[in-house]
Amino acid sequence: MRSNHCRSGVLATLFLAFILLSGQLCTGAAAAVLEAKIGLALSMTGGAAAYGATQKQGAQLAVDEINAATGAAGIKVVPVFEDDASQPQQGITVFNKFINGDKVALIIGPTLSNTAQVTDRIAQQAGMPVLAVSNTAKGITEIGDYIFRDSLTEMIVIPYTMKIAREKLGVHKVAVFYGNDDAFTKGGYDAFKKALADAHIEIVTEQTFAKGDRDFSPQLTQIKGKNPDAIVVSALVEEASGIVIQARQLGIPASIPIIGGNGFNSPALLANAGEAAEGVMMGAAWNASSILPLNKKFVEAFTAKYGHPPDQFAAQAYAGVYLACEAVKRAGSATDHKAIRKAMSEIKDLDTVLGKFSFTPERDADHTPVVQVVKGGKFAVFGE
Amino acid sequence: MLLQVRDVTRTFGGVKALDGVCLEVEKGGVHGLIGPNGAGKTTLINILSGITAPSSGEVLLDGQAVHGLPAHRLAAMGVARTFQNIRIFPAMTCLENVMAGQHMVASRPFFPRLFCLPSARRREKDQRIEALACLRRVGIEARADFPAKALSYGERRRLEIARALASRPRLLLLDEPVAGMRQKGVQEMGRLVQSLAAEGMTLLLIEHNMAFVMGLCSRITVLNFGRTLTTGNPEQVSHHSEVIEAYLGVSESHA
Amino acid sequence: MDLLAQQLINGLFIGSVYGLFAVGYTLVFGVLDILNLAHAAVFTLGGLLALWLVETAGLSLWLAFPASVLACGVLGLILDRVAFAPLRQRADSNFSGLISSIAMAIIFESAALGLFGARTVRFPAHTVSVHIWRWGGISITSLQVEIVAVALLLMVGLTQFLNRARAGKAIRAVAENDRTARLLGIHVDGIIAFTFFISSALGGAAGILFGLYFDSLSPDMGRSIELKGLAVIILGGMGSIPGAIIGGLAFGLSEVLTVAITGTSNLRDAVAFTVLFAVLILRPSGIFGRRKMREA
Amino acid sequence: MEALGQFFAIYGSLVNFIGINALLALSLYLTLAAGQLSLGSAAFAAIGGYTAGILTMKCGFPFLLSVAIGSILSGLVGLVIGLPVLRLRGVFLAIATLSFGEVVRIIVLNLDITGGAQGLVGIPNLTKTWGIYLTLALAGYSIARLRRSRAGWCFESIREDETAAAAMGINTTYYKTLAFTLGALLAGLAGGLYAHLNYIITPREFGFSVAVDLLIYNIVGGVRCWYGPMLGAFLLTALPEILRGTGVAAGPVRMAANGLILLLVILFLPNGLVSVFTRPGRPQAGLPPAAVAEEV
Repeated sequence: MRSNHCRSGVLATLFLAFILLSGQLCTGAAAAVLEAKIGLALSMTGGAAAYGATQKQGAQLAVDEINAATGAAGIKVVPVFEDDASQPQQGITVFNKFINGDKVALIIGPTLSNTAQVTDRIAQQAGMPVLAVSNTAKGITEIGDYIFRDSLTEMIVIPYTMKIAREKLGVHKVAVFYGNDDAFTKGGYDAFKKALADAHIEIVTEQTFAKGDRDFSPQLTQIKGKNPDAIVVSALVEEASGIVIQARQLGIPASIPIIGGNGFNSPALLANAGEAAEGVMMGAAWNASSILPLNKKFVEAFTAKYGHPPDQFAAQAYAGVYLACEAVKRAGSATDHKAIRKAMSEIKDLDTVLGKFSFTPERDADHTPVVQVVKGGKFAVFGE
Repeated sequence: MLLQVRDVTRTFGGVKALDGVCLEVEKGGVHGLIGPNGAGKTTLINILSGITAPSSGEVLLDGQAVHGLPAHRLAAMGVARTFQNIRIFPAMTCLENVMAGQHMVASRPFFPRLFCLPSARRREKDQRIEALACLRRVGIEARADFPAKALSYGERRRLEIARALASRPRLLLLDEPVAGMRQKGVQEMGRLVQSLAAEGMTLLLIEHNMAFVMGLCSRITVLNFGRTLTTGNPEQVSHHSEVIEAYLGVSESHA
Repeated sequence: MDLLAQQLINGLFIGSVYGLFAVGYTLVFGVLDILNLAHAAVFTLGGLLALWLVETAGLSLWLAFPASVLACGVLGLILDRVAFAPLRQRADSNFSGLISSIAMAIIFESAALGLFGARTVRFPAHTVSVHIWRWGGISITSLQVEIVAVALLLMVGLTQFLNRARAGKAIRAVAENDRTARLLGIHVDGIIAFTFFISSALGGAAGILFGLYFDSLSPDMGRSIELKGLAVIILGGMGSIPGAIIGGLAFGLSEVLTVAITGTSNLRDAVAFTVLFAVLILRPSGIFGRRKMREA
Repeated sequence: MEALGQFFAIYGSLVNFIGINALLALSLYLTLAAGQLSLGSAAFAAIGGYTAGILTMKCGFPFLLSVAIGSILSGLVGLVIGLPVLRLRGVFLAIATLSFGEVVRIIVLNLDITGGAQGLVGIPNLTKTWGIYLTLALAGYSIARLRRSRAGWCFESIREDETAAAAMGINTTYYKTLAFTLGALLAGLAGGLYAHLNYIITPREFGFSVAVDLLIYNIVGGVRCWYGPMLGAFLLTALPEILRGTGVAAGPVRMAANGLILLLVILFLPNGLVSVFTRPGRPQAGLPPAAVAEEV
């Protein structure tokens, strides 16, 4: 029995070695094409499944485009999609699999900041570059020098938005409404609070909701009673649509604008809130209505492929794959993580759907945010 | 006098289940408690075993007031019981049922078990032997390792008595021990009750089977509509006019 | 004053929504003493299916609504057959039924996710016409009125059905004691299946109304209401239909009043669950529950 | 050896989670062993986890001391909550403990010291795999030896029939509270270890769904035997990875497979997975003819 076990163990090891070796040989044979295995840890199930789904679509589109453009030489992307189930526990296993099993060039994801707080430390310890494409909580890139993100945080987007709100709309006192059980919306609230203080805008009332809530009328009724100049909302689009609709239903007039952040920047807001969304203002990282050719092409290709327009999550994931590709290309290797990290940090003024993109020295996204407003059922740049 | 029940009343949502019941049970012997359905017999047993508290009145055990004490306190004072609807532990084996019943008398400290001390093993072995004796006492020793739920109806009744015996009670309350049994089972149960009484145990017996009660009990108390109708020896009770009326009335309404 | 009136209306409305969800929930609970944790998943599927019928199959809502409700009833039958009936004879059917209903909830939710996608969607605008009435600072929409009315109608109708109709009486008999019901010649398994059918159909209807009012449907929409529904049926008393609606209203009002009185909403859910906790400790049978005498 | 190293590199964290989940499942098992259905274990883990995490992070307490304090505090809360709550039975107890859990979660969400929704970040990474498994081994062994001790007999009797147990002389309130408190103590301990595993804990990791998961581990593994919960925790924690390994596509399909497996276990293994390992040697499988009630 015992020797049998040993033998099968040896066989299995040999077999594994053979597979690994043949894999190496294959890549060796097609030396002209650099094959970059990219691990994508996205939430395909669980609370963040809606974002994971659109991120996957955006990323897949980018992968297809890149691979279609690969000629005899160039770069070929091999995506490995894994589901982190919106849970840190599963995220960790996925990261360990990417790092030690798939041995990917770099990792894109995970979808949620809470998960990233845990998983990115593992990547940092292992010296594996990570590009966050949707995390906006603070403290993500601070985890270490291998952690990058292309998602502009509320800390950048919101002060800019509040400045414009004060200057152009004459907003002096606001009500704040935010989700207090979610890292993203709570982070957004912190950003709002700071930005409002900096812009000397008074907060007349603060109300909260919980993820999954559908009824916001009690809080909105309180807000209405305080007569604010504007309602500042930190929410993801599911809740944002409901808040916007119910605010208008309760008779909060359109002259009191609703101002949101990155979470609002989704076609779902237009689809779900309909007419009520008119005049909603949001600071965001991605300008959906941008007529830059790169962006126009992306929106068209995405809509053609999936039958619905992209949202900011898709755009950031799409841009993320391009950024990752660029880094691998510049590093000239899909296995040298140090080189990839270095190449990534040196990306400057790269044309992406997010605009001219660079990384700050702190490895955060650096591009101009945009303040959008819903006009005629479409996103438009505020003031244009 | 082992047990004295004085003027016990119990109401459930305005309905008087017991209304000033008095009862005295002497040490040793079998005392019967009879009465038509709804007379309050089970309520009385529940009060005596501490499962329900009386609304008013007092219960004395060996002269000590025990009414309103929780069930486990009464058990500690030597009151054990069986239930009309048999409440054995179905998923345990028969032996385990009885060993569980040893709770009041067995010493089973945790730490000697944790460290696997020989004393723990010795104690368990002794308790096992004692439990087997209880099973033998009621005549189902052969079933010791059967799960209790696999027993026949009569055997379950016996098992429940064996479990009650395991706590070495002074007073054993039996709630309809032969309900639904055939003649043979009734006779066997009668012999068991007799032998327990012969050993000096005091038994209080609720039963509908008149022949069974008359044959076993030295004294009988009759309840009707929550009140004590009469107490006496079988002869007196069976000729008591109100008793006859109470039973006839019931059988008429049932017909 | 307007503020408080509006808040009371809000509470009344959201309470009716909770009540609608809880009615079907409590029906099964009352009959089987089992929590059907898949109820929220049926609720979700009902809403999403109706949306699919309207949007993709092009049916009018007046056809899609009954079709989807019927389909949910069938889901209820499946639920009973697969998850509950095989466990009925087990001693621990409360425990194991709970788990198998969770398993079914996972399967249903994954079906919703696979069939309809993870995105939050809504019924096309103007599927139903909505009026908004305003008096001073108070506003009410016609949909709100309709939902409150449906909840009250259901409460009265179902109660009447259980008290008067043959099948309703049979359900009550089974709820009281299934063994006795069997002796009385009632086809107990059929009645239980029927109960599941009604319960799930009601769940589906609640899901559609929920989706219509809040303009928002997603595979996880049942999750947030699940716990509250649980709270409501406990508050109302297990198995009590009026209790479910009134418990729903009480729960809705307690939420809204917490916000109105404290002026903040951080404590809203904490207060609601603390109230539930207190009710359980002080009056376990709920506000409207029959006190089930558990014999000694 | 290298294969083993590779395995641990990929699945090391999974191995840790299995250990933690097994500990949490055992903590619930203690309560279930006394027949009490609690959904509060996740909340006790939260109390233990947050207390321990805050103590090491902000007060600089040594790891073991923090974990011990967290565990004891959790046990104390268990004692205080247990006394009133344990008068309830079955589903009512489950819902009371559930609402307690929700209140704890909302409090954690609203406190500053716990970091709110973003979680308690930066807890030193001090829990080691061997530590988890040593704790698990000790806890498992103690619980195994609890059987046939005084408390063990009491728990088992109460689970079988609380009224009969009381009539036998068991102080049911005392022993139920003991089981509940011990469970809270162990859950707090597991929470403390968990807090020091990943630098961060968030309120979401201690929510309703986690409480339900723990119950599922117990039922799937089997609650008739002390190693059942561990087995359940092992299998179900590893299941997503097993499915991943067998190439079941991520997303809804994997989720459905998860639900299906749960359903199959509950339907076909009434006593959980444990029954696969226990030999049918005892006369349990083939009931003697006497099993049929001859009279009545």
